[in-house]
Amino acid sequence: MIPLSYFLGLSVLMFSAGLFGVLTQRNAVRILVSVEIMLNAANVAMASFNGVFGLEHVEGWSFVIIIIAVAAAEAAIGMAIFLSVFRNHNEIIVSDLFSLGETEEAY
Amino acid sequence: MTNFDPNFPFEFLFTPLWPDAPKWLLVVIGTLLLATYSLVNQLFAPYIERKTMGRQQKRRGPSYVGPFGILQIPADTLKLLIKADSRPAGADRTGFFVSVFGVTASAIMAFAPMPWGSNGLTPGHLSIGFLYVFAVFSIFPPMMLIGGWSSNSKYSLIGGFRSAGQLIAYEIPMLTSVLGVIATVGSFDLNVIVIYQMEHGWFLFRYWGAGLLAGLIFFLSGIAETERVPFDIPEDEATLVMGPRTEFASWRMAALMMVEYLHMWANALLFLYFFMGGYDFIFIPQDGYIYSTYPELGTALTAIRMNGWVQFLTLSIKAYMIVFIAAWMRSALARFRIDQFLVFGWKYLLPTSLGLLMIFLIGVDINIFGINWWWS
Amino acid sequence: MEFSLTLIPFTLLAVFILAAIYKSLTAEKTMQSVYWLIFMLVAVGFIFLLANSEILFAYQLMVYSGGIAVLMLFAGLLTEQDELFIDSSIVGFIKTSKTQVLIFIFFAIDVLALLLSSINGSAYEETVLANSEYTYTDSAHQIKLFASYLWNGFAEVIILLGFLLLTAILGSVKLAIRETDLEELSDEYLARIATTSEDISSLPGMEDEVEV
Amino acid sequence: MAETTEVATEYFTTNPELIIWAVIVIAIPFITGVILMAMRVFEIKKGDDYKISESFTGLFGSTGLALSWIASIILAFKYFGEYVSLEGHGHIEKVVGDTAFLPMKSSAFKWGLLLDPLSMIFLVALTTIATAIHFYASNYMHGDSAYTRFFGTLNFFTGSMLLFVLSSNMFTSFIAWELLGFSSYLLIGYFWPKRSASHAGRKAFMYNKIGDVSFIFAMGFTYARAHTFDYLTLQYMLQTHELTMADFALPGLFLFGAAVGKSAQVPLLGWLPEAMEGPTPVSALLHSSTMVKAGLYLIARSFFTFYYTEGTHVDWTASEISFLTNGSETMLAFMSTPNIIAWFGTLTALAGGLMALTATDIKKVLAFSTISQLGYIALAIGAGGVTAGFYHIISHATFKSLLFLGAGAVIHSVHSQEMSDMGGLRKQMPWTFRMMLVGTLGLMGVPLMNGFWSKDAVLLAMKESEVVVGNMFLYWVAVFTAGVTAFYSTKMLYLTFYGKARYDDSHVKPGPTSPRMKGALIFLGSLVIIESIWFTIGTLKNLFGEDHSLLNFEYALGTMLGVHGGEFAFVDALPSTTAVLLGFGFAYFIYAKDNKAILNSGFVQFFANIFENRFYLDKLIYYISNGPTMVIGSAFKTFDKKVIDELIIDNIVTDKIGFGSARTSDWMDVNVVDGTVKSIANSVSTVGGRLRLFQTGLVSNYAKYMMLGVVVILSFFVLENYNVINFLN
Repeated sequence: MIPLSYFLGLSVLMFSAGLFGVLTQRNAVRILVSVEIMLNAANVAMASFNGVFGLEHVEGWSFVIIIIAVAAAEAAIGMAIFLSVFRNHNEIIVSDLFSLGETEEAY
Repeated sequence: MTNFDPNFPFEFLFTPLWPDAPKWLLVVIGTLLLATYSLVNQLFAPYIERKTMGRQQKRRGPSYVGPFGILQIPADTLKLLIKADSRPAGADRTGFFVSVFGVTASAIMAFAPMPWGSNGLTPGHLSIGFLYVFAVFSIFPPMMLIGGWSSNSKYSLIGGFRSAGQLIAYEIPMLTSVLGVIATVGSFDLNVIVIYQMEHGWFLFRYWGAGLLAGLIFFLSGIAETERVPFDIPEDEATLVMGPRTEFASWRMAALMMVEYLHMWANALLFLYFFMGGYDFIFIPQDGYIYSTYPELGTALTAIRMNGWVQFLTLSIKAYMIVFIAAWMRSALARFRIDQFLVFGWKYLLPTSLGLLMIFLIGVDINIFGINWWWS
Repeated sequence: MEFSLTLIPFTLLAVFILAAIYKSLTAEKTMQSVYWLIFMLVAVGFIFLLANSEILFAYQLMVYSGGIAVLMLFAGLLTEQDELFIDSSIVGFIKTSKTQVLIFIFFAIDVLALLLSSINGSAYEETVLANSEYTYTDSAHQIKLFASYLWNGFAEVIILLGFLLLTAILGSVKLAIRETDLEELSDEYLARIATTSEDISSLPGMEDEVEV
Repeated sequence: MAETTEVATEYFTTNPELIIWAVIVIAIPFITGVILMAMRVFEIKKGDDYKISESFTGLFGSTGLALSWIASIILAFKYFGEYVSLEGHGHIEKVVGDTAFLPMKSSAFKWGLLLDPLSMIFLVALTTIATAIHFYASNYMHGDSAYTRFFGTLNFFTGSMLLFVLSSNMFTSFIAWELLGFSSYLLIGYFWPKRSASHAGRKAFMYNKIGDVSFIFAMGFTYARAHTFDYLTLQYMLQTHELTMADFALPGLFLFGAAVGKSAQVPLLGWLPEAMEGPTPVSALLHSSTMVKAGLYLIARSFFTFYYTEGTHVDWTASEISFLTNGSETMLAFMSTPNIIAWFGTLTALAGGLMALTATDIKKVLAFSTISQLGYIALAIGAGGVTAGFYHIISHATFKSLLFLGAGAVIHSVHSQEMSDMGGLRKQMPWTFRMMLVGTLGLMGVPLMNGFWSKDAVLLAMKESEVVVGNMFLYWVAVFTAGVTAFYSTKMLYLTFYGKARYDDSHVKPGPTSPRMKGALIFLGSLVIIESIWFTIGTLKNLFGEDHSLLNFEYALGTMLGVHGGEFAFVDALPSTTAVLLGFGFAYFIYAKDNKAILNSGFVQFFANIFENRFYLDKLIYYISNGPTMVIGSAFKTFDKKVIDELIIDNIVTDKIGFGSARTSDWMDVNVVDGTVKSIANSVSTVGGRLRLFQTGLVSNYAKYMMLGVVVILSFFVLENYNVINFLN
């Protein structure tokens, strides 16, 4: 019997790590990877809650299913966008894509 | 439906021999035995294949080593194992190791929920058995891609791409073609599916040929999943040498070869479970004409059918028959082109399987006066 | 808290997950990052098994490691740049600012504290005690409940998700097959900019513009 | 005077058949007019090759009017036969048909037609004269380039007048009034390439506009008091004492103001001589029965508003004008509406007559004569003799149209309007001469002619009036005017038809008029003669015994209008007859006996100069309108220049306030405004410089700031959970 707090602790660590990755990574694909890590952290928390709160509860599973589906869509679109960006800019490092800001003030 | 204890799968096997044995020990022993059996079967599968091809293509090699050439496969295995291991320069270490490991592990893991008999002869019973098998199989494409990429070879990389694309393309018709069966039975549990077919007849012969067509799609998809001829595009030896497996040598190669046959074996078993009654030795349904007309005959038949050993042997023989058909196809058919292959998968198999799913869901069956007249 | 055998695989998986995340975030190449992510995903699937949710395990492996992972591998492979052009300074933890680290630490502490303080109630203890007898063998009942729950309570969400996925597939296919000739485009663009600037400078009154 | 008839208990009735006939009468000229104008547009677009033949156009226009005439006669017979009974005190019923003008909330605005003896008699006279003039014009305008336009406009004009005559409420009247003004503008400025013609058109239009504004004021006051425009309803409200006469003091005055504009009463008479620029048939129509009579017809129509027949004396003390009089009874009587009308009318009559003395243009003479006669009519109405006024309207319409048509025939053959270019035309144009003679006799008021009888009734009404202050003085002025009338009439006739021929023989060949014009002349001349016989017989019969038939025209008119004039006596006719004889004698003495030297004396020349310049009324109006404006304007200019510019702006504003405030504002500008702006700008720049660091364009940086916020929010929850802070409770 694993206590719920163990799952939650794991989830928090995963989430924080994913967050850290989102904040620090420069490559778009790696940012997507970090986002997936965060989503999985949420999934772990959901699934553990669902397992703890009894046989008659499946709400956690529902959320996990929805998250997985959305993540699939997100990954598909993300891949298409990355390919498009890569073809147009020959670049996938987001810190070198300055369409949103001032070029010389990057760092 | 027979009752069995899911926490003690091998009751019928060990209880007569060792009544006082601790359960956990018996579970471990039984699981090991079944795993060994599955793995040993992989030695026979290539033997059958090579003998078949040797006959058809007039090859002589497999007949010389040992009686009936039976030692050819162990010799090959031994040769592979004692060969020098090598890793290409610039290869990604982790990927190069983990891809082989992951592929092998997933292939062996797929056998966990497969029942060998109704009396609890299941290594790890799971209510989502089929989904589990499928999930474990889906680790395969990324692993092949990682393996191809980490080999630092263009052949491997292209092979990996093809493998991933092919596996994803044929996973979907495969799943869709059995969804009708699952919806009819109402469970993912392979054991439940087989027992349902015992009672109501094989799905291969039901729904006015729709079952036959669904079985064909499943079988073809299985062949494609195992990347065998005529669907062996990823390891197109004329252009890609060996596909994603090009740079693997020695024990890695042996493991990959074994994974291939394991995969084929698992697909054959799944086909049997879904469409050909699994471990059932005869296709007479229990709610059919014969059972209602000759109850004594029915009782005798049931006694034979429910015997664990009969079931075990039936399943093995049936599986070898499927393997034989696959080998036959490999020697008889030519390879597809990649575009033809993908078009075939996405444009024909998937819509057809969706239509078959509709027919299954409507449930058109020959069931006049409450009796299933098909085959009985 | 009693010691349980299941803690051993859990601990192993947790360690493996965290290690995989670490490797994923610090890998030198994008592909490595992605395959460590895949290992992590598989491990999370086994965590689901331990959390008594084998159906999630199946979905995790089928969709995540079978679908999403392949997509991301493709993305990584197709967008991988020549190593000559990769600025080595932007790999890994280099350029990580103190703010980011501080945020990370504060966030982890915050969430952990919040969670622990939230579940430190009697409800949690009761639930844990009520479910402590449960063994991980079968959840067929729960799966049936799940199916009916999804189709009765979440039907709109499921249909919406279906449309979302369909749109995503179509959109990504459309995006992916679009060809762009970069050089031609940029040449044309530069030529247009050049002519425009010439036109502006040749307009009357533009030469003798006085700086105020 | 002032016998009263019973007030009709039912104040109006309805009869759709008659109303349809009335609509037909009005619609035919309108429709033919619009069709003819459309033809003219077609002609202009297609060019001269597609010009419609004159015979067709003239016939079309004239036939339209003739049909309308026939319809009006049928209508009049039907009406008089059914609703008018002259037996005893007489019994009159009035027929009204109206419909909403637009689907709007107020029911006051509606199209309405009213059939009563007043409108019926005027209608018949109008259509008769107009038809004659149309036939005359179809020949007179021969060869004109815009023949079609002329007839279209003329028909439209006649239709407008018909609508005005038959309208049952002030709103419909106003629409017709405006249509009249518009179409008269078109007709007076018919020869628009001629500068004077277009100027005359504009002048007429502008003078009329003053009357229009007055009409609008009258309507507004009426609506404010009664919430209706119906003449009959207003009358009924007066009878039932819902309203009092005092309520109508201002509306009555403004109505008379409207009539002043339209009928060329004293201050605003300048436009009428100018209107002679139009073609002669237009002048004939304009001066006899349509345009200028419209104002007086309006007065007659709304007579009840200022002169109710219940009593001779109306208490005006409760009215708005009472504050002007400062409580004086005499002043109040003097300021009363009838009195004002009477005085203005007398002045107009005198001024018109005097101005006619010096006119050399034959049409101008007739125009001034018209003004004079209009003054007579206004005088009569103001004195309370609406019967006499209407009597004179009818007779004047007949002989004045005859005179104009005759003058037109003369002009047509002589090709000049100056009397100095005529003379001796009696031989060449015998029929014209005869008809002109008949008309002139009527105008002069020679005994037994129609003008004599009607003018006598007018003078009698003034003599017997009890509301007019100084009525005897006005009476003698009017008598004097009769003499003046005789003088200029004789002069005109003599200068035109007698004496030596002064026209240029070389290219002017005066000859008999064409049959169609002659026919019209004879028709109108015989009308004058018939009227004269009719009036003579009627009045004489009235002397010797009551006769309530229509043959006794004046009495019948009094019965129908509800106001009876005084009894005719030969004694009353003596002064006017003497004045006429004197005027004729003077004229004969001067022109026939060739004593023109008298006219060259300084005394005569002094007055002649005044008359010739129309009493300087135009200049007066010019100075009244322009002068004060200019004076006030220059005063403002001076004020602006001296006081505002120099004193206030230069001295006070610029020096004291300007420079002082400039210095202050300079200091404020530099230190406060600029300082504030600069400090804001600097702070914005500083903050922006800091914030710019956040705006890196890096997605991860944005995510970082977002997460910073999440961390802060989460920290609040955590601290709250550990009871470190307590912000949720």
